Amino acid sequence: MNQLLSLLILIPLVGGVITYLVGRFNKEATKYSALSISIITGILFLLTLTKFNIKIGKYQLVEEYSWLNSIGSQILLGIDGLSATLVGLTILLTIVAIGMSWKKIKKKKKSYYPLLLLLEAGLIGVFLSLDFIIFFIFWEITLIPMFFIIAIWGGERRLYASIKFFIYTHLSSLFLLISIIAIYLHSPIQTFSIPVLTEITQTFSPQLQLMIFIGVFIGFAVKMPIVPFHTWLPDAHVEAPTPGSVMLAGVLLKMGGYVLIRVGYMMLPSAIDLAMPILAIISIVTMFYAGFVAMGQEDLKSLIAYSSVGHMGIVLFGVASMTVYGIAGGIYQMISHGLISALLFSICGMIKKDVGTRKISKLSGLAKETPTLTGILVFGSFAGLGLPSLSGFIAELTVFIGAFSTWEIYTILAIISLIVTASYFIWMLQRTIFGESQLNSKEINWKIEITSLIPLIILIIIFGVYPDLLFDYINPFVKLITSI
Amino acid sequence: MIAFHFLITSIGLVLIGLYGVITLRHPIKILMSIELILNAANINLVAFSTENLIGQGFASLVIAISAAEVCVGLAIVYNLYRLKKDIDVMEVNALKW
Amino acid sequence: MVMEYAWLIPVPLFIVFGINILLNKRLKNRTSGYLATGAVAFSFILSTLIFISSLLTGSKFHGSVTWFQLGEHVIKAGYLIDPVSSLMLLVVSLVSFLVFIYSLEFMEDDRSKPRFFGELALFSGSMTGLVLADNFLLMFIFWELVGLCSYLLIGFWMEKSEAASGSKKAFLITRIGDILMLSGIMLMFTQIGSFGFEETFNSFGQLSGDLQTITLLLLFGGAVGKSAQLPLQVWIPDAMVGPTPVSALIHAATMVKAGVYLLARISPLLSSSPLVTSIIAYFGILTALFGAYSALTQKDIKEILAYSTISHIGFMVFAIGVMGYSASLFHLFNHSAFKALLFLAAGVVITETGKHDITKMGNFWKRGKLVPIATLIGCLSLAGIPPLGGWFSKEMILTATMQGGNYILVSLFILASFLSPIYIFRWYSLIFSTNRRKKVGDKSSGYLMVLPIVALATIAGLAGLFNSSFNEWMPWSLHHGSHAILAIGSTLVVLTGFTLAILIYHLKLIDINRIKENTLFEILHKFSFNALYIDDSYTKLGFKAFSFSILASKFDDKYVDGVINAFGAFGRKVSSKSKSFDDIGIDGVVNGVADSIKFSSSLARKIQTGLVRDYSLWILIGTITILIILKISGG
Amino acid sequence: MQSLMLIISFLVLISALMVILSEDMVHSALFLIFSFGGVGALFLSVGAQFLGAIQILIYTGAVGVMMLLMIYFTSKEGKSIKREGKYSGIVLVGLLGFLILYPSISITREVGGTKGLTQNIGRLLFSDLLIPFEVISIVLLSAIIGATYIIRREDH
Repeated sequence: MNQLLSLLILIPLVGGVITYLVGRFNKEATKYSALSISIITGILFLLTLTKFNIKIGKYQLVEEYSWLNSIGSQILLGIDGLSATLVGLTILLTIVAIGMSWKKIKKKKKSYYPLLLLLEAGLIGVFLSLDFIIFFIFWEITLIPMFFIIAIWGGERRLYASIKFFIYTHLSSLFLLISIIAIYLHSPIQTFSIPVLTEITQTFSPQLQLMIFIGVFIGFAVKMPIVPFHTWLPDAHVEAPTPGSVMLAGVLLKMGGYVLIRVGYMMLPSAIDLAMPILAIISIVTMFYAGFVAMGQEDLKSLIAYSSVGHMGIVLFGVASMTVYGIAGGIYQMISHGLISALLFSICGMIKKDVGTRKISKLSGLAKETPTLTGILVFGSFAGLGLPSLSGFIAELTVFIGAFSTWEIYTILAIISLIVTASYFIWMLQRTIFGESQLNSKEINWKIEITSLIPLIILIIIFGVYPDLLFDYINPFVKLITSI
Repeated sequence: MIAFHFLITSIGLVLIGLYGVITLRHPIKILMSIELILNAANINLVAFSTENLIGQGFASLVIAISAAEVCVGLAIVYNLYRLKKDIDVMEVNALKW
Repeated sequence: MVMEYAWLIPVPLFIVFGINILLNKRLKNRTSGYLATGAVAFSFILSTLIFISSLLTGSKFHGSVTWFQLGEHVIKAGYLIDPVSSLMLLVVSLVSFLVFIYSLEFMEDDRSKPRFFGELALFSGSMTGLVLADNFLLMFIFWELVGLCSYLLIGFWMEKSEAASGSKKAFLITRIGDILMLSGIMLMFTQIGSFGFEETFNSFGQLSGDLQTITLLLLFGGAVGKSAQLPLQVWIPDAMVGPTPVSALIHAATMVKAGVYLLARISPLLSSSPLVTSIIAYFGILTALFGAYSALTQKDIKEILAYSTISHIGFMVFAIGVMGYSASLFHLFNHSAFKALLFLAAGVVITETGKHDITKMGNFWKRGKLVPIATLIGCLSLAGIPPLGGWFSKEMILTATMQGGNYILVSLFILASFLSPIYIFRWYSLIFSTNRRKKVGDKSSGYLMVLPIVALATIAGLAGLFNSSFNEWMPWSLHHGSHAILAIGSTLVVLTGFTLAILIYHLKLIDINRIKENTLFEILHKFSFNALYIDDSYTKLGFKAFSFSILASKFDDKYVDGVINAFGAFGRKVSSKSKSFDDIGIDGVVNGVADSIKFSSSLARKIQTGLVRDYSLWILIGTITILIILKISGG
Repeated sequence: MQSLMLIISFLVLISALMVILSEDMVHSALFLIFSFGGVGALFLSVGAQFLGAIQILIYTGAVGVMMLLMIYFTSKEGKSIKREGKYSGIVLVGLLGFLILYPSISITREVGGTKGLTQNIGRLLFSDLLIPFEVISIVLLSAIIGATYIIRREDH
């Protein structure tokens, strides 16, 4: 049983094909097929975790198959603390996304669910591959299903948004590719293996590392996204269907963070060392800017989208501090933000279906109309603004503690941005849930959707109260990479 | 005996046969033209088999072949007639791209 | 030992919160209330036992478990029982218990009763958790949860727009303080490597002086936010839109005390930094003056009490600042009793009259004597009239101030305590005194609402008896100095204020309207009524922030996105130019090849007639061609 | 003999031309038979007795009769359809004729010589040409079966 990792990628991939074939016979059956496949993947992931030794920070369960030997590339899969948490997040959010699509996605089901599974396979592939070539292939694969999900099942301006999303992220990944090639060309050994190259790039001169890092930076800055590369995100989110937003905010943004750590931090430490103050300033600007822009939003969904931008700024801030705490907190923040933004986007989609609008100014009196959804919205908002006892707080706390030992003034500025975060969430709540209602909501039965959100809520609370559950995976990894 | 008139005859038959094949539209007539061409070949085979009898033997085989060909060809023509009630080869262009 | 089970105190409350929120609609309205009251009764009994055992034995207890691991550091979570926390536990659970009983009747007709009691239970649980916590991080978590409950409960009546803005204001303003406090905690952690109180106290001295000052000021910032000190006091008056039991419990008796509790907790650190303590003292006394001054002219029955709360917490903070920790805590205890009492009484008045404006009230004395007499005890205690609890705690604070020897502070303190009786007896007289022109409401409140008031009045009345034993029990000793003259003087000042208030508002011997005609008094009145315009300027600032955010979002739309779109447009233009080049040039070549093939193939296609006859024709032509070529090349 | 053969050749060519040109199908079939007969005479003139015999037997007898039979089956009026591209055909064929005739006009070889008796040809067919002979027999067999298959009626 040492093919667990490749199975993790293959099951959704093959499952997508099976789902498509099932869809040719019975359209209704696709969602059951997709759900069962994603759950099987989840079970397999749990099995993988039992084999995973949390005390070791290194890659484990490594699989190696020969592939493009002529250029030194091979299929190399491995899992460590960082990828384990992100793969877990991917699998969970895929199940949630399927739950959120259960009733809402009505057209072209037989191609929708396979795309979702393809997305899952691509994302798992990105997080598990240890070879730059297959990493990059998976990286690009994820764009395709997302593009179609936005372009076919999206809102009114879906074409504009999907093309913007595609061009933006694709262009940025080209910069990443350039950097990868640069690393490859400068390495004395002809290989694309990430673990091998990680050791080689350490020896590069700081100038060279910085040059390479610029490409990597553009790659992850667009993906995460960092101001001023963020403008694709609100458009994509506003136009994407709810499950699309869940996957986009929940996992796709994490690819940026993943590259930041895996390539940026682990491979090019001297470059980050040089760029540290700039990165800190950029991330603080991101936090403040996203906060203020979010405050001015009229659309509930784009407000949440901007909050994502702000939250990912914290990840950059943490990693740029180059401390154990900062990086651990950054990873924690990625997971936490994945859960929270998925929750918020789901709720937002349900509210839109229920009352027919997402305009904040028209939503007043929501509490009277849909008490349950309002409850979850309030919960999500407080989780988003970093209420202690919820997961976001632990992440922010850890990041800021890490950053404090690197910079003091910057950190205090960053902490002040939490007030901005709090104010736009609270002000949004003031305008939505309070007041007399002028809405007429439809009676929609949300049982399945709310059931699929329950794991998110429980995890947000558990990760907020008992952080060791995640830190057990993150800590050894972070200790290993910071000790280099 | 000088070969001249054999040559003239065979060439003449080939040309006439070819002319028939490319201009006529009646399948039976085309078959007739083909028979003329085959005959022209036979004339040459027979006339020039001076050293041994191989040429003549070959010509006898050609005759057998042409008999078979006519047999099948006429069957096709008859079938064509039965299907289309019209035996213009211009109409039988199922081979067209 | 009962102290080991202290961690059980918040547990039933959290469970009740979970039940009430999850089973919201399936739960009967009454059941939810009884459940919550039962849970809080349990916490009350347990807290009382702990308090008694702490009072008798004076022992401490500290229990902890490993919580999580952060890098090198293991973070522990635990609970700490000492005199300070056991006193706070008692205060919190006692007031909670009484307020819960009161709410059973007060909220009887409300449809969202399960939500109300659930949130109230969460509040009590978090507050006890805050008190129990043995480290800064755990304390901060509960600290924020308390803020969340405050937010939810102020906004309980969701359809009111004031509720929305009031709750927002409360959360955001306290959030500012919380952020400061969080910064302080993190700063401390990065230096010391632990969140625990004991570890921090042990190694705090190793930090540099500046760092100590900054950390302590940041922590004090948290207290300023939560305890509504200047300049973050603006949220309390607005918080009064919440249901009255909430005001009594959260915004008078417990939550706002969290800041004082925090300061008392970090008192070992404070005593090493005279700069910080003097800053705290000035903040406290200025807040006390501000609150008392603003309370003088308000009209809303609850807002007067709100400003009074600000003022009295100012006293407590001031007491911390002059190192009178036990004085501060004793005042905290007294204030919890009488302020909860006054709020509950205000609740009775509001339910019975349906009004909030005290200038339109009166004649309340006539409706049964129990509530007015209990309220009178509360007012006397608040005013600092001997021999009630308020007088004792005030005297203790004064003693501590005198030990500091700063006479500016002393005179400010006396001035503030002069104002207390005036505003509170204005309040009392306007509501309760006989006045023929004014009507009394026709509703009457039941025993569930009256009983807690009487109980609180008893406590407020008897609290003074324990002042010396309290002083001994507390970890900090406060010597009663030889300031008897000053004590008598300050009491006289208070009594003067009391007499003045009686003369003006009750006996109406001095006409207040004539005083108002004086320009100076008019200006003073205006400033007092508008609370020095601090709130208004904040609102303006808030609007500025908002308009800035609108600007920012427009900027984002127009410029950031615009730059990208401009790039896009540029790209489109270039591409359209290059497209024409492409069409004619590069594509032209490709298309030319393709077209020529297409053309020739369209010619060739014509050959493919499907007629064998035609094919033979082509064979013929081909043969001819080959022969011609052979002819030519062969010569 | 030589001049007789020339005349026969001439008649063969004329009748072959008439096969192509005559409007009536029956006429052209008859001209075809005549042309076959002429070719048979040419065979005999070079001593190919066996071939001359089977030329007359198979072509004029079997093939010619079959053609006539088929003409009666198929065309009710017995008229052939018009030709196409008369003149361009003539040009092309004339070109080819010129190209072939031009080099072969100078050939002055003797023809004939060996006697094509039946027994000689038979011996040849069963020795040197045995395999082609057997293949031809199979081809004939399959042609017969094929032809029968092609013209069978579907409804039977």
